[in-house]
Amino acid sequence: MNLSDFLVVSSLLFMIGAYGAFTRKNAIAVILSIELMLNAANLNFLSFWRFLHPSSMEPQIFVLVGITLAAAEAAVGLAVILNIYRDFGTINVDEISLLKG
Amino acid sequence: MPNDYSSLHPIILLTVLALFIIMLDIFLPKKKPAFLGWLVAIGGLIILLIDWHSPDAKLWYGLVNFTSYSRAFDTIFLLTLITVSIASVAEEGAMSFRGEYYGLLIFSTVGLMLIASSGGLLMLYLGIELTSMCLFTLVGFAKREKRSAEAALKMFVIGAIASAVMLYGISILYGVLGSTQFDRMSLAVAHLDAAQSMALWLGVAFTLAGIGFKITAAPFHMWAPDVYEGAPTTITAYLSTASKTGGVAALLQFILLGMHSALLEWTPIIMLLAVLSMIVGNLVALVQTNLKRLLAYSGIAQMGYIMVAIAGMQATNGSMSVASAYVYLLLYSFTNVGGFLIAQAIADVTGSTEVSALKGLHRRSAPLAFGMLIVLFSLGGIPPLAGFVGKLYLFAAGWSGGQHLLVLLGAIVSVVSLYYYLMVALQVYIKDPEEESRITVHSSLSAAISICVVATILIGAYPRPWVELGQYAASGLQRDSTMHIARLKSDVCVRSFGSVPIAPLKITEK
Amino acid sequence: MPIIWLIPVAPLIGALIAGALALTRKAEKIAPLFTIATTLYSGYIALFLHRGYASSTWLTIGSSYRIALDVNLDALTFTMVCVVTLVSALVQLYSIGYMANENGYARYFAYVSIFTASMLGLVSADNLFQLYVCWELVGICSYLLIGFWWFKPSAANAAKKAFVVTRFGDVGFLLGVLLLSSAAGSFQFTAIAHTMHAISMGELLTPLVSARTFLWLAPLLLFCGAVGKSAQFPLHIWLPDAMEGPTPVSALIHAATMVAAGVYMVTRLFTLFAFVPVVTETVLVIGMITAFLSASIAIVQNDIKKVLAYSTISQLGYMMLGLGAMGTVIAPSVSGVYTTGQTAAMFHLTTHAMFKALLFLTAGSVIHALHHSSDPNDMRGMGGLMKRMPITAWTCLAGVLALAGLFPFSGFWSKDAIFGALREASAKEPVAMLALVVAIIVAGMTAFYSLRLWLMTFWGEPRSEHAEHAHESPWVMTLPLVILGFLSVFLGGYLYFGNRFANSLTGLNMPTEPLNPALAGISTLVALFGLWLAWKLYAVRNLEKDPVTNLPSSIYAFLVNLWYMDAFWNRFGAAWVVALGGMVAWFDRNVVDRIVSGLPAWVCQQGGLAIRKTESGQTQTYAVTVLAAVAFIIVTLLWLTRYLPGSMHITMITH
Amino acid sequence: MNSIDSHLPFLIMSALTLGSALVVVRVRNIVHAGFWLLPCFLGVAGLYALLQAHFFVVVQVLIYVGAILVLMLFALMLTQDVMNPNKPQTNRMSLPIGVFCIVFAAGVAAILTGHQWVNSNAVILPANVQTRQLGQALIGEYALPFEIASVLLLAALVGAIVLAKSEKEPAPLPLPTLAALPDSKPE
Repeated sequence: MNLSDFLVVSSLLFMIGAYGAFTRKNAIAVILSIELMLNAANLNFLSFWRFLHPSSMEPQIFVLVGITLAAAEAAVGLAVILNIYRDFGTINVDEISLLKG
Repeated sequence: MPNDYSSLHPIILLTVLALFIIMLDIFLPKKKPAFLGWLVAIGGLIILLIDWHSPDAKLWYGLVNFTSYSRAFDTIFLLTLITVSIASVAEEGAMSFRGEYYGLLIFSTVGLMLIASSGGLLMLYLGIELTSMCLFTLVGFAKREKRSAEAALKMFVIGAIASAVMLYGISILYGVLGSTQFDRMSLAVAHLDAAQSMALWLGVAFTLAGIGFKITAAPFHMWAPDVYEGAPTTITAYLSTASKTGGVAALLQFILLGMHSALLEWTPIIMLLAVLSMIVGNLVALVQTNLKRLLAYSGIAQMGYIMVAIAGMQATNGSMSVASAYVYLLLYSFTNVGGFLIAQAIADVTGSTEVSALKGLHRRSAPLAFGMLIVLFSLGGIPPLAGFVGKLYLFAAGWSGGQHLLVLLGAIVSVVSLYYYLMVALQVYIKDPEEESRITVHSSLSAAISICVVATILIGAYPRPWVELGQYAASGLQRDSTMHIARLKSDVCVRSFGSVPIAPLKITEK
Repeated sequence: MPIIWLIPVAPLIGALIAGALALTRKAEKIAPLFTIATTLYSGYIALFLHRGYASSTWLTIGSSYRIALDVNLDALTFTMVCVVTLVSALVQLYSIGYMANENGYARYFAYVSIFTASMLGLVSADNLFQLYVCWELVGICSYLLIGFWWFKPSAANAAKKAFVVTRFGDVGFLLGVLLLSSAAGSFQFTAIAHTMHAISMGELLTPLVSARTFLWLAPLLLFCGAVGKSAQFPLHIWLPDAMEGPTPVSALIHAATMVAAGVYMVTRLFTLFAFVPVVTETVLVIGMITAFLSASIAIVQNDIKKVLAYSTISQLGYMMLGLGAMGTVIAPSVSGVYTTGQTAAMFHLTTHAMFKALLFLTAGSVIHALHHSSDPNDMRGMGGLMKRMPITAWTCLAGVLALAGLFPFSGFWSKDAIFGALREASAKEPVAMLALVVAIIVAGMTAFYSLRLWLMTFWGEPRSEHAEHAHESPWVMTLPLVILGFLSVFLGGYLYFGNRFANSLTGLNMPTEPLNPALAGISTLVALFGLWLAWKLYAVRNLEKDPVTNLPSSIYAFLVNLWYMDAFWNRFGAAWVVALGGMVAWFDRNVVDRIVSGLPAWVCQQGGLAIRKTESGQTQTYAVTVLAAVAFIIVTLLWLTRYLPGSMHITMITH
Repeated sequence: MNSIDSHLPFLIMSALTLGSALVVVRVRNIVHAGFWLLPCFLGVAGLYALLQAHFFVVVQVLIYVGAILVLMLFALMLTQDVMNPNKPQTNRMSLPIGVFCIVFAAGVAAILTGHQWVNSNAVILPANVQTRQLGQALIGEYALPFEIASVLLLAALVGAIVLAKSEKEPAPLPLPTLAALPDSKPE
């Protein structure tokens, strides 16, 4: 198993996540899908680290940043959705479109 | 450059200011005007002065670089923070989390300052995310308003996806180039057949999504009009100026520092953004009836004009593009913040941000009407206002960069844009008001509007110092890239970390 | 720095004072004192102080583009400064009376004074940049002043129309400015003239287009600006609508000064136009079409200001004819050469400024007297004002005869100069011969409609109650009329004899060119014929209402015969003229108007609506766009690198 | 390029990751989707283990599985009755977007596998050294990103509290801005 295989897995994971983020109606499911995308990026970083530059610090720091970001986004995202729920009575992203044009 | 950590002081002090404001608010009586915004403004001003007195520095092997470039951009961020904070004082009474409001606003400014001083994609990404994270909340700050909540959701979803896409792109760039530090990236790109390396451009395109989200250049612009309309107007003002400026700062650094040796291949990408932004922004603004949406689309178009200048970077080696983009962003910050704040002042009384709410404004408040006129004329690029100087400089940079057709297109769509700016001016001066009652503006809000309008006139009337500031900003970026490449080429980048030796980056020619 | 830099700055100071007075809404009445004084001061500097050059750098772009505020007071600028300050001061004096009871009194004077400052900045520019900025500024002032009575929808629309239509020309102008300055690497006139010369010699590469294209494209782009600003076919449509503004404004901006800016600009940059014959021929043809078309429309108008507006367009067409006529080169100038045609055009510009400002001000005086009427501009509701407003009537007659080009009024000398230039040019340009014939026909039409205007307004019996109770205007309004009337009668002859105008412009000392007897004779005859026809048709027709039996029978019979002629003209001639005029007007309104301002607007509107649909409000659609954009960029780059390997350097950068 | 010889664990882990990810984005019941995230994250952790990034295996399990996922599940359970599970859980565009994502993924994978990656030829360090290095980096060379990440978290938490906190006092009279907005109800 070499780098390419891991990259293929990560690109598939990324696109699965993107697919979910683009199509799921439930706002929380959208956040779940975005987490998948972030995981794909992290997987990329660690694959490059392992196969290309195992002595480099940067990808590891990036993975930490990515995980931090995932946590922060989950927190803010859920709060945003809670707020939406209070105002709209739904968390269906499709139905939340007062603003357009 | 000296390894002087005192250059970090502005960022540290700003963070401390945010924490201080949040804590101070706990002890202040609620539902009474607290003038926290003025405190932020004073703090921001002091930090701006400190920033201008801190030395150039390159810290942690270039993780962050404090140069004339970062200093110049910090100036825009802090000035916007100051004007927006002053204007927000008017809304303090209606806010339930005013300490947090200012705290998040300041945190987002910290993020922007990090972008401008980043020496690599790591800090750039962190800066972008910090800014976005604060703005998600700020956009949804009017919690009981459906539109605000919706705007927050939209910005959050698009922003989170854009940030994930960008992180993925950075990971590919890291794989291809072996580093995310701009100087080493540039070196690696120079040793790559840049045009033929699709993986590199895959990474670039993904990374661009995150930056494109920030600068709201078409086709990454879709979220902006909705979010601008729904967000509290002071936040819209901030979002449309400082946040965008941060995006452009990031883009310029990414291109000119990180991929300096592949400027040519960048040109078609930037041209695409320029053409789409100018056309989409101007045409859709033509059919808008909401002032905030209109300004949002107009802002997309303005980003297109900036892209025209950036597209000419290959020929001018970036300096003129950076200088003109900087000047434009500076004046655009004042003009656009002014525009949104006037919309805010009107909405405070009429409860509407529709263009029709401006009917007969000059009879209800002559100063507001005059300010609106200045803002509109400046955005329309009518001499001798700031917008004219800026647009001229941008197009001059694009022209000398060989982008004649883009400049042509820019000139044509500028004519189109005049139509909708004048349409608004028509409402202000020609139409009869629906109500005759006079509009009174909160003193803080009117102070902020005055700052913006006076600055718009001043920059237009006497542009030389501001243009020089732009050249100063450009010099920071320029010197950095050339010097680092030269240095890195001479002694291969061996650096030691702690006791563990790190192998030198090996560059293999293909 | 020489004091001449105050020429454009002094009225600006006046405008600021008036603006401050307008904002305070106190002591509004003293605003004109400042604006008139500063305007006169500018004129005083130009007249009595040294000619010279003053410059201050405002901004430097890149390494070579210097944007400067220059005041270059040479002979051409001097002429224009005199015209602008004189007309502006008189118009402002007149406005004291005309605008006395209007809201926004001080604001009005502030606008007029800004206009004066911008116009002076325009004519004293020594670089394209300043020219362009002031060009736009006068446009804005025009916009503000046309829409001065903003509460009238027609005024608001006219202001917008004027602004947008002239912008169409200005786009071309801006492109021309950019093209020329990027070739020259400078905005200075002299540098650009040298560059143009070098390009024609093949010594210099041009940006964007080939040298051959450049030589005709760049001047024609500049000419686009002149077409817009000077209301030439097909962009003339804004000027008649611009009459919605206060009448003194029409006199100052839309008759005497701003609309002449296009003519001035072409004169100033004439060197650039002289390289390729097709350029001057274009100018000639445009001028010819404009002159004829608008004169024919003027014949059928009933609105007194509309007649004058079409007349102005027609006279501007005359000036373009002069510019297009590549006559004899009589003297080298700072930025090139002066030809007889150019001198004639500038001469006509000067005399026209006087008599057309006069005509507008007299029209304003009449309108002022009738301002309680429902439509004070309609000549059908006038008549018989001669006795009630004698000063206005007599000065108007002076203006009418000057416009008609009757010997020895001002218009005669300058019109004859243009005819002379056209005749000279016909040796080199065949189209000039045609232009000469058309110009002579137009002269007849001009005489006809100008006298018709006067007769309908002042002659005969009042045709409405308001006309019956009209009174002469106060002295602040009649004094400018008398001054301008005096100039309309004598200025042309004064400048002609001793070759004063040409010598002053070229700095030479040449004897007076004798009149060409045939040409002068023909033009006088044609003008007389026009006047005679107008007299017969209008003065007599009014009498027809009264019984004319007390006339001697022989004259009566003669009149009957003429009536027969009149009926003939009415049935066949006039009907044709009216139908033709109507058709031209219809074509103008429905075709030219639509194509110029309608189609692009429609396209933009529909495009905007279509793109707007993509903004569906669906968050996830937006999100998909982000990734789709990324995919699109990748595919584009893939395509560029796959199919254009190694050639990106050539294809992407177009120098 | 030093390859990893263990084929089977890689196949299992990637199948686990991708398979459960697909379930997450397609399954109707939203709570099930949340639970299916668990094997997905664990699969990623397994891949990290194969990459010898031991520290990140732990981090992945602790933070993703232990914190983020639990947060999500709470939210899902609180709001599960909001969405009717009998209605389609994906929007109208799911088919074209699916095709787009497959094509795009194939393109990205093709470009990435086709690239000639440049190897720095360094050796991978044992786990304890790795972790020590990372720790030192976080207080040394990368102290700033570390601090900024904490500011980011702080800002996120402040923001989350601001947005999520329900306002205790009864709603005051609507602001003029509120009153002016059309109060349209979601269909």
